[in-house]
Amino acid sequence: MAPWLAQALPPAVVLVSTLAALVIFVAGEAHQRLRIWVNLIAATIKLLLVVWIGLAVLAGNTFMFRFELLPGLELILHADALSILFASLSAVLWLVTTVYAIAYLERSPNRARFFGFFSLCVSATMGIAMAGNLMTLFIFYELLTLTTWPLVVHNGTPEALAAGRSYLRYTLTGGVVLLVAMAWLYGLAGNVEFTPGGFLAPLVAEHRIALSVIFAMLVAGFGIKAALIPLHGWLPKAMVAPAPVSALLHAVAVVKAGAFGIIRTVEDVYGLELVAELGMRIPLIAVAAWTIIIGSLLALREHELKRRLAYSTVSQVSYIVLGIAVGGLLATSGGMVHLVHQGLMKVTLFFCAGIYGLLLGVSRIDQLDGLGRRMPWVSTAFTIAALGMIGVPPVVGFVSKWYLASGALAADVPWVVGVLIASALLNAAYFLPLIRRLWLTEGGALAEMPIEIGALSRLALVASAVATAALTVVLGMLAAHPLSPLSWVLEIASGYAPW
Amino acid sequence: MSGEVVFVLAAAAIFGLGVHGLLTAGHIMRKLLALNLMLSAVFLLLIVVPARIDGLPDPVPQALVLTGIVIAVSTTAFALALMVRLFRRQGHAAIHPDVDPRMLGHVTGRTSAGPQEEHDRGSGSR
Amino acid sequence: MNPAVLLVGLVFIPLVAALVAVILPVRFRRPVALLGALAWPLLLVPLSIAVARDQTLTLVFGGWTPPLGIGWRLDALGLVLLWVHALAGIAALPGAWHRFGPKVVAAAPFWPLWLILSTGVNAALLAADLFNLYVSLELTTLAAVALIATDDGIAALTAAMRYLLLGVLGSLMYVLGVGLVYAQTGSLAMDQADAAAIRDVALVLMLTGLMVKAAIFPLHVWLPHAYGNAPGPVAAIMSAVVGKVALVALWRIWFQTAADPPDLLADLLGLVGAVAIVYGALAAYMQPRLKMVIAWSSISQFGFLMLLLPLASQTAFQGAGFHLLAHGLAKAAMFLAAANIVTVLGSDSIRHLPGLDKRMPLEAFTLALGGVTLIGLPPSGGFTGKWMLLTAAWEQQGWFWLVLIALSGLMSAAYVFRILALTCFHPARRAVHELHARPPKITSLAALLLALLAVIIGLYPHPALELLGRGLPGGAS
Amino acid sequence: MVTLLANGLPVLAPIVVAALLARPGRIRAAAIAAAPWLPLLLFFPLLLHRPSALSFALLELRLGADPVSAPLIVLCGVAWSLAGWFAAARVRRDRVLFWSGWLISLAGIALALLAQDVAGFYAGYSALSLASWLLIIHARSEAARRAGRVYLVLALVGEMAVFAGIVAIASEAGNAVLAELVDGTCAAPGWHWLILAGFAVKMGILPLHLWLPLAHPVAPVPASAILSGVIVKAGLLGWLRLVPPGAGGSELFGPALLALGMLTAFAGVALGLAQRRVKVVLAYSTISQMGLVLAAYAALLMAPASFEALLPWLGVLILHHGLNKAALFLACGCAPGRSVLRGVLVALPALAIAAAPLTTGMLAKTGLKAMLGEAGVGYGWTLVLSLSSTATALLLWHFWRLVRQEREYRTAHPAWVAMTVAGLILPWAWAVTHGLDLHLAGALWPAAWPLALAAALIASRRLLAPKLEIDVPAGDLVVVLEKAAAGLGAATRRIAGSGHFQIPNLYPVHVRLTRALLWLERKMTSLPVAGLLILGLGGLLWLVARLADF
Repeated sequence: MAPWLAQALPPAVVLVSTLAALVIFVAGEAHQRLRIWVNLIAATIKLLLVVWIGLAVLAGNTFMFRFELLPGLELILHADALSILFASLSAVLWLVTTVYAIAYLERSPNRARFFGFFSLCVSATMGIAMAGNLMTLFIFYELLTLTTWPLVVHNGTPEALAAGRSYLRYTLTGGVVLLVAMAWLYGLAGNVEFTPGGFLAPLVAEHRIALSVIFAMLVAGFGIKAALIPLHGWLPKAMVAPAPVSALLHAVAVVKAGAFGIIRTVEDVYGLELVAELGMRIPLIAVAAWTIIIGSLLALREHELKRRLAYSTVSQVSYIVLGIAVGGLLATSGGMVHLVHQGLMKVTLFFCAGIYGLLLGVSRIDQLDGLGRRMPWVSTAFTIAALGMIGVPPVVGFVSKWYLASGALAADVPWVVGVLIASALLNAAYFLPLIRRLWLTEGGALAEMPIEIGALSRLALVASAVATAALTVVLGMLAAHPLSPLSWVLEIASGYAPW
Repeated sequence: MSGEVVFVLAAAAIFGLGVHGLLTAGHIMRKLLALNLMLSAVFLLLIVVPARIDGLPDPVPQALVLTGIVIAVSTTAFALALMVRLFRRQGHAAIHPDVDPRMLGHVTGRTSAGPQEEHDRGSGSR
Repeated sequence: MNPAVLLVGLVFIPLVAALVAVILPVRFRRPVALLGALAWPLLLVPLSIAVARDQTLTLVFGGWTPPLGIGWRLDALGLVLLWVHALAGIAALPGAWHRFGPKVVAAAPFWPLWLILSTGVNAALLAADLFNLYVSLELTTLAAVALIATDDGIAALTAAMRYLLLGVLGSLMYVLGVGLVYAQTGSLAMDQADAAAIRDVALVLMLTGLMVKAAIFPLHVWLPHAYGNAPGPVAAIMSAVVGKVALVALWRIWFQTAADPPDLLADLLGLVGAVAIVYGALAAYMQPRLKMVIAWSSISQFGFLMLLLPLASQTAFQGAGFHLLAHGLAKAAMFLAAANIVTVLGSDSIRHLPGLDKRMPLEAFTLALGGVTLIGLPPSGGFTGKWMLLTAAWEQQGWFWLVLIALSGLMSAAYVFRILALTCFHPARRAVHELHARPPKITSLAALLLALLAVIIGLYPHPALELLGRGLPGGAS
Repeated sequence: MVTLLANGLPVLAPIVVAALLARPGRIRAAAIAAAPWLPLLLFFPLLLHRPSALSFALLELRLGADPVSAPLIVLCGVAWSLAGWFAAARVRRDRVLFWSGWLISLAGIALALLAQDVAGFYAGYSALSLASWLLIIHARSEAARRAGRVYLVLALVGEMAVFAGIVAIASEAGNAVLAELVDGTCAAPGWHWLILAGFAVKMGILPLHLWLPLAHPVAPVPASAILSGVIVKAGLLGWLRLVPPGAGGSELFGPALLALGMLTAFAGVALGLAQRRVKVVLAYSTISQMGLVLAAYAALLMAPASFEALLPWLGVLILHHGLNKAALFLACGCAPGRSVLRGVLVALPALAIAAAPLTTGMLAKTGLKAMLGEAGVGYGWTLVLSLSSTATALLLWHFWRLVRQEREYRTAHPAWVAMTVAGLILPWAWAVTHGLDLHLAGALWPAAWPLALAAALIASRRLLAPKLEIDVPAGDLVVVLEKAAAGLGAATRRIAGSGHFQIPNLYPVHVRLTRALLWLERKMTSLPVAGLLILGLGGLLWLVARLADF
C-alpha cells in the first residue's frame, strides 16, 4: 500500500462524516433530499473505507497518521485490529441508524441540526476508534461529549434540557478527571503510543502509587461514559432524546467510547499484568460486577420502556469492562466481542422502542400489551434482541457470555460466573415480561396515533430494526466463521492475553 | 528628620486624603478634585524621592512629572466632559452601585426550581 | 533596513490616522479610520518574521537613551497580543462600520477614539520602560472609557465613569510604584539590572495598580458593567486586548523588573486568581444578559491567567501566553456575535435567546465555538493553553494548581452550556417577535472567522508556542 | 452435503416452518399441516449415523446421531409426530402461538439431540426450555400464567446452573466435543453438581419438580404429552452428555443420586395420590418415574465400565416411559370413560407404567435391575425398586378411577391409538433389535407380586380407612414458596416505600447563592468598597511580601 494512503486513510475515515456534517449544516433545513443523500453516501463511503482498512490490516498493512499537536504531544490516528473492531461497528450501525433516523424524524423540525451533529458524533467516535495514543483518544472523547450534547437536548423540552445538563455535568467532570490523569501520566511517561501490553511497566518500581491513582482516575473518567455505577446517573435521563439518539448513545458512540477507553487503558497503556500487579484488577472486576448486578436491579424497577433499556445498558456495557479486567484469551475476547454484540442488540431494542413510541405513542411497559400482533416484525426484532440480552443462544449475547464465563473460570475468578448468571437471571426478569406482554397479553384499547409518516419511512424504520436483529442472529449463528467479530476478537485478544 | 522625609510624609498624607475623597465623595466633581489632589501627591513624590544625595536635580523625574501633568490635565478634562454627559442623562452627577436590576428576577421566592428552570419554563416574572 | 523601524508604524499609523480623522469632516472619518485600522496590522507580517529570527526588536528614539529617551521593544508576548489586537480589531471593523455610519452622532468621536485606542494598546505593548508603559496605559484607558461612553445610556456612562475613576486610581498607584523604583535604582527600564532591589512597596504598588486595570478579582468591579454596556465592537476589542495589556504589563514587571519575587507572594497572587476563576464563573452563570455573561467570563479567565505567577516556568508561560491568544480571539468573537444579537433582537437578555439558532445561526455558531475555546475543550486554542499550564503544574508538582486548572474548564462549561442550551435548544416560547434590521452578513462572518481561528490555532499552535518558548516575558528565563 | 442436509434439516425445518406461520392464510395452513411430521426428519441422521462438522456455525457446531441419543431420537420422532397429529386436529385457539412454541421446541430438542459439541447442545437445550414455556401458557388463564411463571423461574435457574457447569468445561477445553468428555476431561466435580441440578429441574427430580404438576394440567393435551413424554427426558440426555459415567469423579456421587431417585419415585406417588385432577396425577406419576430414571443414571455412574453395555436398557426405559406416558396424556383428551374400548386403551399403558407382567414396564424394570446389579448395590435397593412398582400401581389406580369419569363427548383421535400401540411395541422392538437378554420367565414373578401387593392394599384401604382423604395442592411446595415470596415482596415494598431516597433539592442553595452574589456585587461595585478592596489587597500583598523577606 502506498505510504501516503497508509497515512491518509485513518484521518479520511474520521473526516468523511465531518465533511457530511459541514454540508448538512451549510445546506440548512430546507434541502431535505440533499441531506438524505449526503447522509447515506457518507455513511456508505465510511463503511467501505473501514472495510478497506480492515482488509488491509488483515493483510498486514499498517496505517499511521501523525500530527504534532503540541511539542511532544502528537495526534496519532492508526488502525490496529481493535480500532477496526470498533470502527466497523460504528460504521455499520451508523449506516443503519442513519436510515432509521431519516425515517424517524421525517416530519420533525431542526433536522439539519440533528443530522449535522449526528455526523459529527460519528466522526468523534471514529476518532476514538482510530486513536493511537491517549491524548488523541481524549481529544475525540471530549469532542464526542460536545457533539452528543446537542442530540441529547434536541427536543428542547425542560426534561431534555435537564437531561442535557446532567449529561454535561457527568461527562465534563469525567473529562476533567481524565485531563488531570493524563497530564500526570504524560509527565511521568512522556508521549507514548498505545502499545499492546502497555508501556508503563518500567515505571512501576518508582511510581507505584502514582500509577495506581492515575489508573483509577482514567477508569473513572472513562467509566462515566461507560456508565459504571455510581457514575451512571446521566444515562437514564438521556432517554428523553429521540430514539435514534438513544440508539446511538447506547450502542455505538457514547457508552462504547467509555468502554473502549477502558479497554485501551487496560490493554494498551498499562497492560493487564501491570494492572494486576498494582492491585487494581480485582477492584476493577468488582466494580464491573457490581455495575452489572445493580444496573439490572435498577432496570427491574423501571416502568418506562426506554429507561429500562437504559439501565440494561448500564449493566451490559460493564460486561466489556469485566471481560477486559478478568483477562486471559477467553474473557478478553468475551469482553471485546461484547462491544459489538451489545451494540447490535441494544440498537435493535432502541429502534423498536422508538418505533413503538413514534407510531403508537407507547412509552410505558404496560402499554406493550398485544403489540406483537399489531407489529409482528418489530416485535420479533425486539424479542430476538431481548433474548440475546438474556444470553439465549444462538443470539450473539450468548457468545459473549460463553466466553466471559469460561474465561472467568480459566482466569481463576469463579465468582464472576455467579455474577454473570445472576445478571442473566435478572435480564430475564426484566426482559421476559416485556416479551410476554408483546405476544401473550391481549392488547389494551390503545388507539393508534395519527401516523404522520409515509409508507417508505415506515418501511425504513422497520427494516432497520429487522436488519440489526437479523444481524444479531446471523452473527451468533456464524460466530465461528473466520470473518465474524468473534474470530476477529480472538485474534486481537491473543495479542493481549497475559495469562 | 531630613527634609525629604517631610516631603514624603506630606505626599503620603495628600495621597491618602485624595483617595478618601475619590472613594467617598458623592458628587463626581468632588471626586475629580480628589483625583487631582492625588496627582499632586504623586508628582511631589516623583520629584522628591529620586533626588540625589549630591543635590543636583535629576532631569528624569522632572520630565516624568511634566508628562504626568499633561496626562492629568487631559484626564480631568475628559472626566469633566463625561460628568456633564452623565448629569444630562440622569439629572444628577453621582454614580450608583447599580447591579443589573434584571438579576433580581432570579431571586423571586420560588421553591420548586432553580433560576435557570425559571427561564426554561417561561413563567418567570419579577 | 532595521526591521525595528517598523515598530514606529504600529503606533504612529493609528495616531496619525486619528489626527487626520479629527481634522476631517465627520463623513470622511470613517474611511480614514478604516484605512488606518487596516494599515498597521500589515506591519505585523514583517515584524513577525523579524521577531521569529531575532527574538526581540529594540528601537530607541532619536539617540536619546533611556531613561530620558523613549525605547520600544517587541518580544514574543507582545507580538502575540499585537496579533490578537489586529485580528480582533479587523473583525470588529465591519460591525463598527455598520453601526457608526456618518449619520450617527456618536460616529464623530468614535472613529478617532478607536484609532487612539489602537495607538495606546500598541504603545503599551511596545513600551520598554515603566513610565512609558504608564503613559500608554493611561491613553488606552482614556480612549476605552470614551469609547464606552459612546453608548450614551446611563448604564454605559456610569460604567465609564466608574472605570475612569478606578482606572486612574490604579494608574496612580502604579506610577507611585514607578517613582519608587526610580528612586531605588535610578532606572526606569523594565529589565532592571538591579532587580533584587525592586521589592515591597514599589512592587506591590505597581502590581495592585495593574491588577485594577486588568480587572483581577476582587478589583474587577468596573469590568462587567463596562464591557456589558459598551457598544459591541468596543466590548470586543476591549475584552480582547485592553484588559490583557495590563495583564501583560503585570507579567513583565513580575518576571523582568522584579526578577526574583518571593514565592509566597506568587502563591498569594495565584490564589487570588483561583478565587477569580471561581467567582467569575459563578457570577457568569447567574447573569441575566448575554453580554454580562461574556464579560464575567473574562474575569474568570483573567484569574486563570494569573496562575502563571505561581507556576512561573517556560511551559507555564507558553500555556498562559497561548491562552491569552485563544481567549482574546474567542472573547472578541463572542462579543461581536452578541453585538449582532443585540442589534437584531433589541436586547441581549437571555430570555430572548431561544430560537436564536434559527434566526441567527452564524451568531449561535460563533457563540458555540467561542464557548468551546473558553471551556478549553480539545481541539481548541483554549485546550492547548490549558494543557501547557497543566503540564507546567505537573512539572512543579503543584497539585492544587493542577486540579484548579482542570476544574476551571468545568466551571466555564456551566455558563457556556447554559447559553447554548437557551440559544439552540430551548423551545422558542418567549422569544421576541419584532426583529430589527439584520446587520450585514459580513459582520456575522467576521465574528465567526475569529471564533474559528480560536479553534484552529489549537490544531496548529506551533508558531505561537515556538515564539513563546524562547523565554519568559522580556527574555528572562 | 447430503450428510449436512440430513443432520441439519431436523433443526432447520421447524424454524423455517415456524417462520412461515407469520403469513396468514394458505401459507399458515400449510405450515400447520406440515408441522406434525417434522419430527420424522430426525430419523435421517439416525439412519445415516455420520456426524458432520460445521466449523463456521455457532462455536464450531457438530451435528450427528450417536448411541446415547438414539433412543431419544426414536422417542422424539414417534411421540412428537403423533402428538403433533393430535394437536393439528385438536388445538384451535391461538394456533400461531401454539405452533410456534411447538416448532421451536422441536428445533431445540432436535439440536440438543444431534449436537455433538457442548455449545450446540446448550443452545438446543435452552431453546427447548424457553419455547416449551409457550406451550405451558397457551391457555392464558390465571393458572396457566402461574404455571408459566413457576416453570420459567425454575427453568432459567436450572439453565444457569447448567451454563455455569458448561463454562467450567469450556474454560478447560473450549467448546468441547461431547464424546471427549467421557474420558474425564471435564471440569471439577463441584461443577458437576451444578450441571446435575440444572438438568434435574427439567426432569422434575425432588425438590425441583415444582413446575410439573402446575404445567401439565394447564397445557393443551398434546403439549402435556410431549412435555411429560419427551421433553423431561432432555434432562437425562443432559446428564449423560455432560456428566457421562466415567467422567472425572462422577462415580462418587452415584449412591446419593440413587437414594434421591428412589425418594423421588416414592414421593411422587405419595403426592400424586393426594391429587384430584387427572393430569396432575399423571404429572406426579412422571415425577415418580423420573426418580427411577435418576436411579438408573446413578447406577450407570456407579458402573462406568459397563456403560456401553447398559445403554440399550436405558433406551428401553426411555422409550417405555415416554410413549406410554404420552399415550396416557393423550387419553385425557379422548374421554376414556365413554366406552369399554377406550377404557382398555387407557388401561394398557397404565398397566405398562405400573410394570405389570408382560408389559414394557416389566421389561424396563428388568433393565433397571440389571443396571443396579452392575452397579453392585445391595439387594435392598432391588426390593425398593419392586416396591416402587407397587406405589406406581397405587397411583395409576387412582388415575384410572379419575380418568374413567372423563366422559364428556369427544371423539377419540387415531393418534391416541397409534401412541398406545407404539408404546406397546417399540420398547420390545428396541430390546430385541439391540439383542438384550430379556429373562422373560424370571421376570414374571418379580413383576407380579408388587402388583398383587398393590391390589391388596387397594382392597384393604377400602376396608380400613374409607374416609381417608388427603388434599395436597398441586405443586405442593410452590404454594409455600409463593406465599413467602409475596410476603417478602410486600416487605420490600414497605421498606422501599417508606424511606424513599431522594436527592435533596438544590434550589434553595442556588437561590441563596444568587442572593449572596448579588449582595456582594452591589457592595463591591460601590466605589468606597471597591477602593477599600484595592487598598486592602495592596496592603495584603505588601504584608506578604514583607513576610516573605523574613
